[in-house]
Amino acid sequence: MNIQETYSSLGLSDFEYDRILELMGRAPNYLELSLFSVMWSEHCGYKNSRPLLGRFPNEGPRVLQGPGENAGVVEVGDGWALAFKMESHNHPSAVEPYEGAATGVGGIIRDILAMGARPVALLNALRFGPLTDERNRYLFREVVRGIGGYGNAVGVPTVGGEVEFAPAYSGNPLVNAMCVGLVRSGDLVRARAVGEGNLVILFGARTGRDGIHGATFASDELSEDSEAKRPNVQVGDPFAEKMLIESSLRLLEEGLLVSLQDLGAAGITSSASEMAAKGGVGIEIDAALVPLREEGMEPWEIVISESQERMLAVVEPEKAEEVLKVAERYELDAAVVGRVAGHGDLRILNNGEVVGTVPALHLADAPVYKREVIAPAYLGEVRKLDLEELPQPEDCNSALLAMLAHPNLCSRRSVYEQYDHQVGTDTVVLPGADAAVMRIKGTSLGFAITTDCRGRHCYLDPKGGGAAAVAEAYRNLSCVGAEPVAVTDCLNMGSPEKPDTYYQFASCIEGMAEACESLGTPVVSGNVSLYNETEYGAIYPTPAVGMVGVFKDVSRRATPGIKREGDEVLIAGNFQPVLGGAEYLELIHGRVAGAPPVPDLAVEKAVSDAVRRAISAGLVDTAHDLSGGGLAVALAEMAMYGGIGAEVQVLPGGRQDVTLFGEVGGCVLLAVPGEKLGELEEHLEGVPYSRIGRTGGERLSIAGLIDARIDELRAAYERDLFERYAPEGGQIG
Amino acid sequence: MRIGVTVFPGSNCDRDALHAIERAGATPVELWHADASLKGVDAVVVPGGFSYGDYLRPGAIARFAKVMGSLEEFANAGGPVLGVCNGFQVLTEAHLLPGALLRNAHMRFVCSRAPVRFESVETPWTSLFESGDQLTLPVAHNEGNYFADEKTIAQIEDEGRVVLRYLENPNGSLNDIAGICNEGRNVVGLMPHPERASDPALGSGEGLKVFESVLSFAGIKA
Amino acid sequence: MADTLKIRVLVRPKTGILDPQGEAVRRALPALGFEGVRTVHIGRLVEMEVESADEVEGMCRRLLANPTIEEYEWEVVR
Amino acid sequence: MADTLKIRVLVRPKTGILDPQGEAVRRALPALGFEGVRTVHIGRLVEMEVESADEVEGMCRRLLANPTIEEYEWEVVR
Ligand SMILES: Nc1ncnc2c1ncn2[C@@H]1O[C@H](COP(=O)(O)OP(=O)(O)O)[C@@H](O)[C@H]1O
Ligand SMILES: [Mg+2]
Repeated sequence: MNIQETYSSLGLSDFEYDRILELMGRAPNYLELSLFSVMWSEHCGYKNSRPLLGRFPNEGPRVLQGPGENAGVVEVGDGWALAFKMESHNHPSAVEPYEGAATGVGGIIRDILAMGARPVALLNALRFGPLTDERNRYLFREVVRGIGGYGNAVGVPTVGGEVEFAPAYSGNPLVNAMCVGLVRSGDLVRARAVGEGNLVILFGARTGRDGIHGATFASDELSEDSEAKRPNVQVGDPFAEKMLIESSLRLLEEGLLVSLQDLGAAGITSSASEMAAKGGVGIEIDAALVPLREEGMEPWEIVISESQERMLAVVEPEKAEEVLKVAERYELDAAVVGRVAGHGDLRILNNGEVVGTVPALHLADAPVYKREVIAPAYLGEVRKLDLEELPQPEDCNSALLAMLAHPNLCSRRSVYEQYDHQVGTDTVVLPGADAAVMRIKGTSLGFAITTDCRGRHCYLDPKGGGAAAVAEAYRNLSCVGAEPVAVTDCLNMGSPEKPDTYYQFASCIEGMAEACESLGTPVVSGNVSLYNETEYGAIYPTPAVGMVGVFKDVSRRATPGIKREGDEVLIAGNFQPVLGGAEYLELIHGRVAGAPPVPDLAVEKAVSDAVRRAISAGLVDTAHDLSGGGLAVALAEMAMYGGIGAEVQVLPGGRQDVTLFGEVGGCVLLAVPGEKLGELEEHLEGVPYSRIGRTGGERLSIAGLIDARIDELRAAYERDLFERYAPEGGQIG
Repeated sequence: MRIGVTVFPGSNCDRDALHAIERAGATPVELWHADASLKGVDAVVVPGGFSYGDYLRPGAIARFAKVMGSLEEFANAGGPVLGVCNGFQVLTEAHLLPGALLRNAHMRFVCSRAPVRFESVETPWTSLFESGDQLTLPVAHNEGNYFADEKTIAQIEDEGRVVLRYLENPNGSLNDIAGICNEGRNVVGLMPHPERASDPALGSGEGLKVFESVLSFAGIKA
Repeated sequence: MADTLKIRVLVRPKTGILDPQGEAVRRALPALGFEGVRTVHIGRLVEMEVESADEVEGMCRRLLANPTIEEYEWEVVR
Repeated sequence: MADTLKIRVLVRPKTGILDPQGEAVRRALPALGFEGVRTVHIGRLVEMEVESADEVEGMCRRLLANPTIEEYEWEVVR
């Protein structure tokens, strides 16, 4: 191979190679080139996204740590803080769904751990192609099994998430995992190497050839020969991860570490060079000291291996012995593999002999590509929707039942029952509500977490969809009674080198950023996953939003289920539903078209805040936001969850299907006992609302259009997303 | 009263059990697997989780841990021992309880709330319940499908050693068995998690009575 | 590696014991177009390199198989 | 059962692919009192009775093993 073939095979462009030559002032050797290749991959270097991400607001009164560390951190109160982040594992999951999803969970847990926090909750945002296809069913089943297999074993409850199905994700599933950790704000750790002469200790699993060049792989489109180019698939070991959690927390508790960093993409290279760059120091790693799982590994393989379940720590020399002992207590391998140096280089040695030297700052300084943002032609076409062409359903009841039974709207029970969502005994609101609610033991404090995004909406209106995802998360947290605080995100997009996708990417970010500003929820961490494309095209732009909110008093909260007979039912918000981009339009009419509602952020905020205050005041314990499927689906869910029906009469004019199934942002349904109605109405002053009915009985009836028994609704809704199709194909587990 | 909780590598309900014991009014004591000493505790809980990753078979490796030798002596001397979920699996692997827990019949991990009925309550861990009491307890397991050969099943049924029975079987367990005890009745294994239902703040506090039972059994008022 | 023996242990569910995994596979086969499979049983394969075979029987009995539900056989393969 | 073949399939983690189970068992063995075990690998044993061996290869590839991370071998044992 000539040099050009070599660097191209490592995923570096001519331009990038020239830049390396310029930075180094000499030709790099293969090991050095490998370091650049992994650190300058899209996955590690954010080449295409850095300028765009700068658009997000990052600051707020509760923010203790914004982007730039392993996770963002916000303050809850009483000295407690939450660290959280979301990350994708799309490419590995497309190739090997069980292990891809499992290692995704493992990776995000370690990011939280690296902040010094105990991981206390997991969520996941998933997208698959339709379940009518065998490969999609296999991916779905194995991804869910993988998430459970890992999360259940490490003992971190999986408390929420979302699943959607659309043809755009066929062959390119999205697997985004989010983790939240709890930490005393005084005990936060940062990944900054300091102290010349301090030792670098690697602990956890042994290093093998796993995922060599995985970061480069994740930064490429999936194609026929992905199979062949595929790095060794990484297999997760939740048992080792559990030991890693306990040992890391123990090491920090005993004050044995100067700093801590997880090993993710690009392994030792990325961790060590990031720690060095942040601390303004150098790090020397002797590859020969790394405990290995396989024989005959070359130094370059050792330093870029992505073996899972490992952490890197900087330790004062006199404490090294004690650190190794703690690791041993938890059945982990550990070794001193290097030291902090005065020079600013990442220097790789092999048995004491230098085999590569690159200034850490250069590795951290991937080139940045700014591209022109050009509105795509497709948008004009797909946004056209002529309601005249759509027949109204003859029977709204059957339309509702059909929608409730559709994989996009039916119960997620068959998914979340495979996840241990109660381990840790802090889960106050179990999966199925608008957001998961957790308590903080020994206090009255709590927090709520949600993940949201509608790919279809972002496809039809990237900017509006981005804003709507943030607004929906804000609304979901408010509906359980939590004060929304901050956002993490995972921006899943196609190839940024294609103008249409780049436009979607930039516009989603613009919409999200505007919403975050208006709603006062800064972005404190996140992740970008590009090149989500197959030969059939790109996925829907899918910027998954993870939002965290806090409670002063977690016992003041609400859930969607109707609690009592005879409650007044109200709808708060500007109820002006439309069919553009609605579930109904796709599920019943097979169309993905129209202009979805554009969020009115001021009204969104006013409605959500009023609802939250009413819940905090103890007036309301039943709230649910209007989302996919519109009013009829939201009311059906409230009736099914609570086991109590409702009769709703008041409806604005217009098409029946638009009213029942149309979608609109910023609307919340509330049920409240008659005697509290007056006080609630005072809380709702200044926001639009109306009384639309009353709870009770065993039926849901809506204005003579819908009339169904709760058990009929349940029969449609409570379907097993796996039973009908599984088991077949692939691993037998 | 001091109640110990064993901690194996991979246990993950140990902290939850310690917390429930404290709520019940006893002193929780952590018992590290590599340490043979039971630290003078009056009762022991073997908690849920995935000891040694559940590798090989759930409980297969944990049962060789140092602490298990002392635990066996303690149990054989009549000391109260409760195994929950993975703890139940460990106790069967250690032959302190008969039978085995197989893979759930539907082949899926199941985390839900299972309605159960107390059958035999003459054990230190159930003395505050009445036979026939029904409640809903959290379950979360992959291998909760209780199995023993016909003779053993007949024997534990005849001797009234079925402690807890599912009203809706979540895993294929023989005779809907959710919990059993040994001949001496001091060793109990439960697949459901009472420690997860030990705090009204989480929706149910009834499981706490399991831990209060052992206090009351020892003559200490809960 | 000098002087090690390679041991292969096969552990299978005892006859008559419910084998949910085997059952699931047997049920799945027709849907994949595989006919004519009468029974499927799934067990465990353990392969070890040991210095001596003396302890293998003990390991099988005490650790690798659970006699309540499983039976085993082992052999030296090299 | 007349004219059925008994098939034995051995499925194991591919070399180079992490085998967390085998690794955990190997680590635990000395503490359990079993010395002298150098490596442990844990895989799956599948035993089937089939009417013909024609489709066994396909079954291994599509269902019994996960070719991304596992390798398999099979034989007719009767
Ligand atoms: N979409 C995004 N929004 C906000 N912050 C982001 C986003 N993508 C990445 N970041 C931040 O950039 C930093 C690097 O991200 P990443 O490489 O995923 O971290 P790690 O290597 O710790 O997994 C992190 O601080 C992360 O929070
Ligand atoms: Mg990190």
